[in-house]
Amino acid sequence: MVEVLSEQVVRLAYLLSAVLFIQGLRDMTHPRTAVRGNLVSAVGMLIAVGVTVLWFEIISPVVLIGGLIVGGLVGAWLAVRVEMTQMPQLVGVFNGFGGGASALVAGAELVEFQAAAGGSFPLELAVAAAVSGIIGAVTLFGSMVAAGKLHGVISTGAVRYSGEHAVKAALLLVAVVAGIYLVVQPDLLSAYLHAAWVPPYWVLILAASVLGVMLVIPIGGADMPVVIALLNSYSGLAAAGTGFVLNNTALIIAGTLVGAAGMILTVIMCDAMNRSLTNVLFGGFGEVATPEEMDEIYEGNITETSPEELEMLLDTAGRVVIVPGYGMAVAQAQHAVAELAELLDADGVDVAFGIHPVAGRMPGHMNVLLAEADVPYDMMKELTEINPTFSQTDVVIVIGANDVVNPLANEDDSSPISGMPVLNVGEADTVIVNKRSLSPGFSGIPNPLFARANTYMLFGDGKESMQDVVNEYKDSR
Amino acid sequence: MVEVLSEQVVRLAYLLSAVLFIQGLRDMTHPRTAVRGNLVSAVGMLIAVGVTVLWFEIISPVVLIGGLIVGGLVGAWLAVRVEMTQMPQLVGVFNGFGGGASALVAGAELVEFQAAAGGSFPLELAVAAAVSGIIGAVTLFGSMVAAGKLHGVISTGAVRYSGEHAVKAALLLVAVVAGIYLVVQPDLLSAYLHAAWVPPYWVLILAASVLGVMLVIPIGGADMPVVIALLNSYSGLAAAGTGFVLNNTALIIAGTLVGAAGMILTVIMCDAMNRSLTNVLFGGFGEVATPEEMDEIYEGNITETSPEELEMLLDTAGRVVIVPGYGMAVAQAQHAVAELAELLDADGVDVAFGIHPVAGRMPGHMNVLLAEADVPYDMMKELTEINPTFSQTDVVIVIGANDVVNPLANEDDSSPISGMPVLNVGEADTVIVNKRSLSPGFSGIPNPLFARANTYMLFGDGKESMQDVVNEYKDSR
Amino acid sequence: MTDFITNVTLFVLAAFLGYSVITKIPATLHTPLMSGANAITGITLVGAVVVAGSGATTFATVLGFVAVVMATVNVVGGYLVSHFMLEDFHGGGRRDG
Amino acid sequence: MTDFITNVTLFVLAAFLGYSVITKIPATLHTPLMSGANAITGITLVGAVVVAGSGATTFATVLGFVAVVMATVNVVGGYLVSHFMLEDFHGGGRRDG
Ligand SMILES: NC(=O)c1ccc[n+]([C@@H]2O[C@H](COP(=O)([O-])OP(=O)(O)OC[C@H]3O[C@@H](n4cnc5c(N)ncnc54)[C@H](OP(=O)(O)O)[C@@H]3O)[C@@H](O)[C@H]2O)c1
Ligand SMILES: NC(=O)c1ccc[n+]([C@@H]2O[C@H](COP(=O)([O-])OP(=O)(O)OC[C@H]3O[C@@H](n4cnc5c(N)ncnc54)[C@H](OP(=O)(O)O)[C@@H]3O)[C@@H](O)[C@H]2O)c1
Repeated sequence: MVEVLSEQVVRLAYLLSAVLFIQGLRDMTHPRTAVRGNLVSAVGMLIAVGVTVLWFEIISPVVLIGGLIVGGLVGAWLAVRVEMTQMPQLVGVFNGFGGGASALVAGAELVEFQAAAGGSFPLELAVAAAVSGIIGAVTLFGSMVAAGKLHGVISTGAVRYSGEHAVKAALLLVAVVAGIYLVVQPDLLSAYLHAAWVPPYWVLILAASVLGVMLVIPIGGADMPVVIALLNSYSGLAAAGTGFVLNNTALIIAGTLVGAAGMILTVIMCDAMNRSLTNVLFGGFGEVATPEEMDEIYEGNITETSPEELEMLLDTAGRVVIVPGYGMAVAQAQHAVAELAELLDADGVDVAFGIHPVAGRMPGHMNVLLAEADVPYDMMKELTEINPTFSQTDVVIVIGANDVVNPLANEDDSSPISGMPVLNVGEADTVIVNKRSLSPGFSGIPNPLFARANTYMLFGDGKESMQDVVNEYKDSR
Repeated sequence: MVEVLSEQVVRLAYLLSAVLFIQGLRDMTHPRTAVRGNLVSAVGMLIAVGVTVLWFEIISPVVLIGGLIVGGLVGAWLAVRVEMTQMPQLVGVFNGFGGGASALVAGAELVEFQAAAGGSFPLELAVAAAVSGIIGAVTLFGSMVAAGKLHGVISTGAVRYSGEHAVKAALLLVAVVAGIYLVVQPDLLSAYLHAAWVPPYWVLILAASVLGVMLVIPIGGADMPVVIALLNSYSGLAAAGTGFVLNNTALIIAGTLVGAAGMILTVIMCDAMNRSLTNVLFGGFGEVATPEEMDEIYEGNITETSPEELEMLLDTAGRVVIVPGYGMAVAQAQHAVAELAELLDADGVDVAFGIHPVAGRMPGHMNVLLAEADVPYDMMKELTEINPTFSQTDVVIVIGANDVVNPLANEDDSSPISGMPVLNVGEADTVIVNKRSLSPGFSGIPNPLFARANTYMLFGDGKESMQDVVNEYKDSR
Repeated sequence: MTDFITNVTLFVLAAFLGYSVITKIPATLHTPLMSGANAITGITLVGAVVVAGSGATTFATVLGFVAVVMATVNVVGGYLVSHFMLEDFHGGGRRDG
Repeated sequence: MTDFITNVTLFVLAAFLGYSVITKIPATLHTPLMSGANAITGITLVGAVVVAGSGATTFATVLGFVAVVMATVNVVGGYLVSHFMLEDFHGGGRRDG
């Protein structure tokens, strides 16, 4: 009776934590409630873990508590130390750990099952463990490679080689065959192989781990955010799979929620870049424009400007739009930009930020950075909102953005970004573009915007340039 | 093994049908996919019922098939015969049947349990049956009264009497006590009362049935749509409760989905009327304005017009907005109105329909009627979309609408519709109001719009008046 | 087939899901939604079928029969009415043709 | 505790629910959403706790220990990172104060 009661309590607690996860995600629909949502979700996690620790028969508490402490310290240390610009890779690392843990738990459950019950695995257990193992291992190693690329410790280029797809297919085949072996448990060998039921699982894990590396290595560094979102989805699915292994509803519900979330983010990112997921994962993207092409467009058409001139323009401007891009993140220029916006706003200038959905390297990347620099939420305008206003804008300051303001997207059908909606900054009276050189952005193509008559280039590092402008502006007041 | 397999198949089929219900509801988000959504949902139902008939041990097939045929014929006959304007009451009747069926099934399950197993009911079975019985019976009788009021066979007034709330509370108490008796099954009497376990259930049903009548009788006829939406939610909950009784996931999921849907519709309707649900269910609404009040506002300020004059106005108009209301439904004037709009549109006039969320007597009532008359979907504009355009509109034709164009909602804090967003038709150059008299609408208050200088009254039945205008318009071409 | 807590879990998930899905449906479609949702309530027919068909006692069979009739009216009528209404909406686009 | 088909049912409902809820989240919040969702994946910690604590075999215990460490890093790190990011968003409104 006590036994049953305790199981009921645990399951109700799991239900409660599932509700808190759902509510937490629902609260993420608005910045005002998002902090609370994250806390709600964390409370859900605390309840699920706490109840598990309290109710299950814990034979080796030292191991458990040790693991929790070590993991908690490492996690907290990483979270506290990381810089905003390194966020993508950190999320990648965490995510990989989650996936890896799922694969290990599924494996440990197989080991335990064998030790306790012996005999062959029930069908559902074996299938779930195989699925969870493959997905989890791919997630762990794929995420590590992705994080390495984002952090610059692994070649960020698209590493392509002939026979690449054959290698990946072969690895997947090995993993799947090992999985089938685990599931089918060929009867003819059963007497001899019972003791060996587990090894197929580790063969599967090994193959899937190498597969994870091989899948991500060939993808260009700039596509890593998509890969990380996808792997996020995978780690959710791995957790759900482990939930099937353990018959645990909390894992199934929470894992599936995340699986769906990651999948949707992936699709949104691909859509915003106007590319298919297949193209991101397996396609060859990232050929660099030839210098001749660039010369042809830029030669003799580039007008340079200086912080002083920009400051003078701003003095008379009524409406200014700032368009940030990946370069702002690289230069860590968000504070200088925010200060400039605040100064202009204080002087009664109508200032807004025009934020493209895939500016930067993660969805919402620019918003996070600008929010960090205390830019008010309602100053950040989305593409559809800001685009109609460019024709009434005096000055547009493009800082470290390139592809997201490239008119070729609308004009040239053969360009790799063709069809991607872009910010039509060229419609403003004057466009100032701040970047370090004329080198292309992520997509590797030239940008005719730079050569337009009403565009002025402000060459230099984003942070320094913006700081110069701010100083000029302050001096002249 | 066969037994288990069949149960697995049934449960997978139930899952499939739950998915189809969900997908069906999701398809309802757009008129283009809504027809398909309804079919998808119907297929889900077919699968759930079909699989149940095929797999469960059917001892009395004649009873079953007879019931299906009788029910199917009656349902189809009612659906085919009903007029669009009688839709609200028909939905009410259907809904009541669903709730009643749930209550009966729960009762029958108790009877069966007793016949098969004897002894006392498991806790969950008894609780679920009690909940399902109370809600189901309230739904059945409440819906019948609501449908009767809408159809005019039961007094549509708000029938109030002293001690009304006490009567309702007493009935609820009886039902709940019977339910508790069913659940607790007092041990001291158990030997004697075992044979009598079922009677408490029927006491409960009886009390809840009378409660259903008593709850709805006092509510004014015009509030019936809210009542029906709420009862729709109840019948979903009753089905979910029966699902708990039978341990049937299809019933639980589908019933809960509908429970949520009905609840949301109820809240949306109340919000659009700016009233609380409590006020609708228990409050006194519907006092009619005194003739003196009306006289004061209308006396000497009413200008009449004729179909000929309206036609002349339309001849020179560049933009015309038609605002339909409950009177259009009563007069069945939608076809004439649609024809007028089509004629105007063909002559290059910019025509739109301004549709208030609670115009008519059901949410989306006007849209259904106009769609029936082939008005294109994109001509129907919602309140927030149409309101800013009235100032650029030459002629507004208000047909059978009253409360939804009453400026008192914005001006008079003490009015019963105060705070309800209304269509600001008065901003147009000329407003033509077509209704039969100066009598008030649903809320019973006078409408100062009628007395404004730019408002002209076109008295008469909606259908006839619109037909006259159409004829005039055709003649003059 | 399933136990109480599982049932509660399904109930909770379905409630959240119903809320998310329904709030996306535009006001225009609320009347057909109401009758469509109403048809879904007829799912109780599944329970009625089991009760009517198994015929453990005459009383239960009678109850089952009545329940089957009522639920079938709800299902068949509900879906047909929604279909007619929605067809009209569909027709609303006829004019372009 | 629950059986396979129940698990599949929960999976399906959660997938629909995840889809409905996530599509309502604005692009602005996608980065914190990603790290928040990522933290939720750490739910596998629940499984890791059971495995590590029950210590049926030394091998399983070792696996469990590693799994607990990894999952805890994911949970603690994930929630903290999301919190820091979202606090900034919150701070985005500071200016009015
Ligand atoms: N957001 C996402 O989720 C996501 C995901 C995957 C891919 N992407 C892709 O990423 C691209 C984003 O476009 P974007 O316009 O933001 O960036 P971008 O096209 O990659 O261009 C960034 C520009 O910033 C400049 N830059 C770099 N460091 C700088 C510094 N320190 N100071 C000033 N400028 C600096 C670079 O030019 P210099 O070297 O000359 O300075 C470069 O042209 C799109 O093509 C998108 O498809 C986005
Ligand atoms: N839509 C919903 O879901 C819902 C639900 C519950 C309550 N309500 C309430 O219902 C009201 C709806 O407002 P409404 O403006 O549509 O209607 P209304 O305020 O009820 O007014 C309808 C008008 O139509 C006129 N009328 C009746 N029969 C007519 C005919 N044959 N020809 C021409 N005119 C005729 C009536 O005036 P004469 O008698 O002078 O002709 C009456 O003033 C709101 O108060 C709302 O709160 C709506």
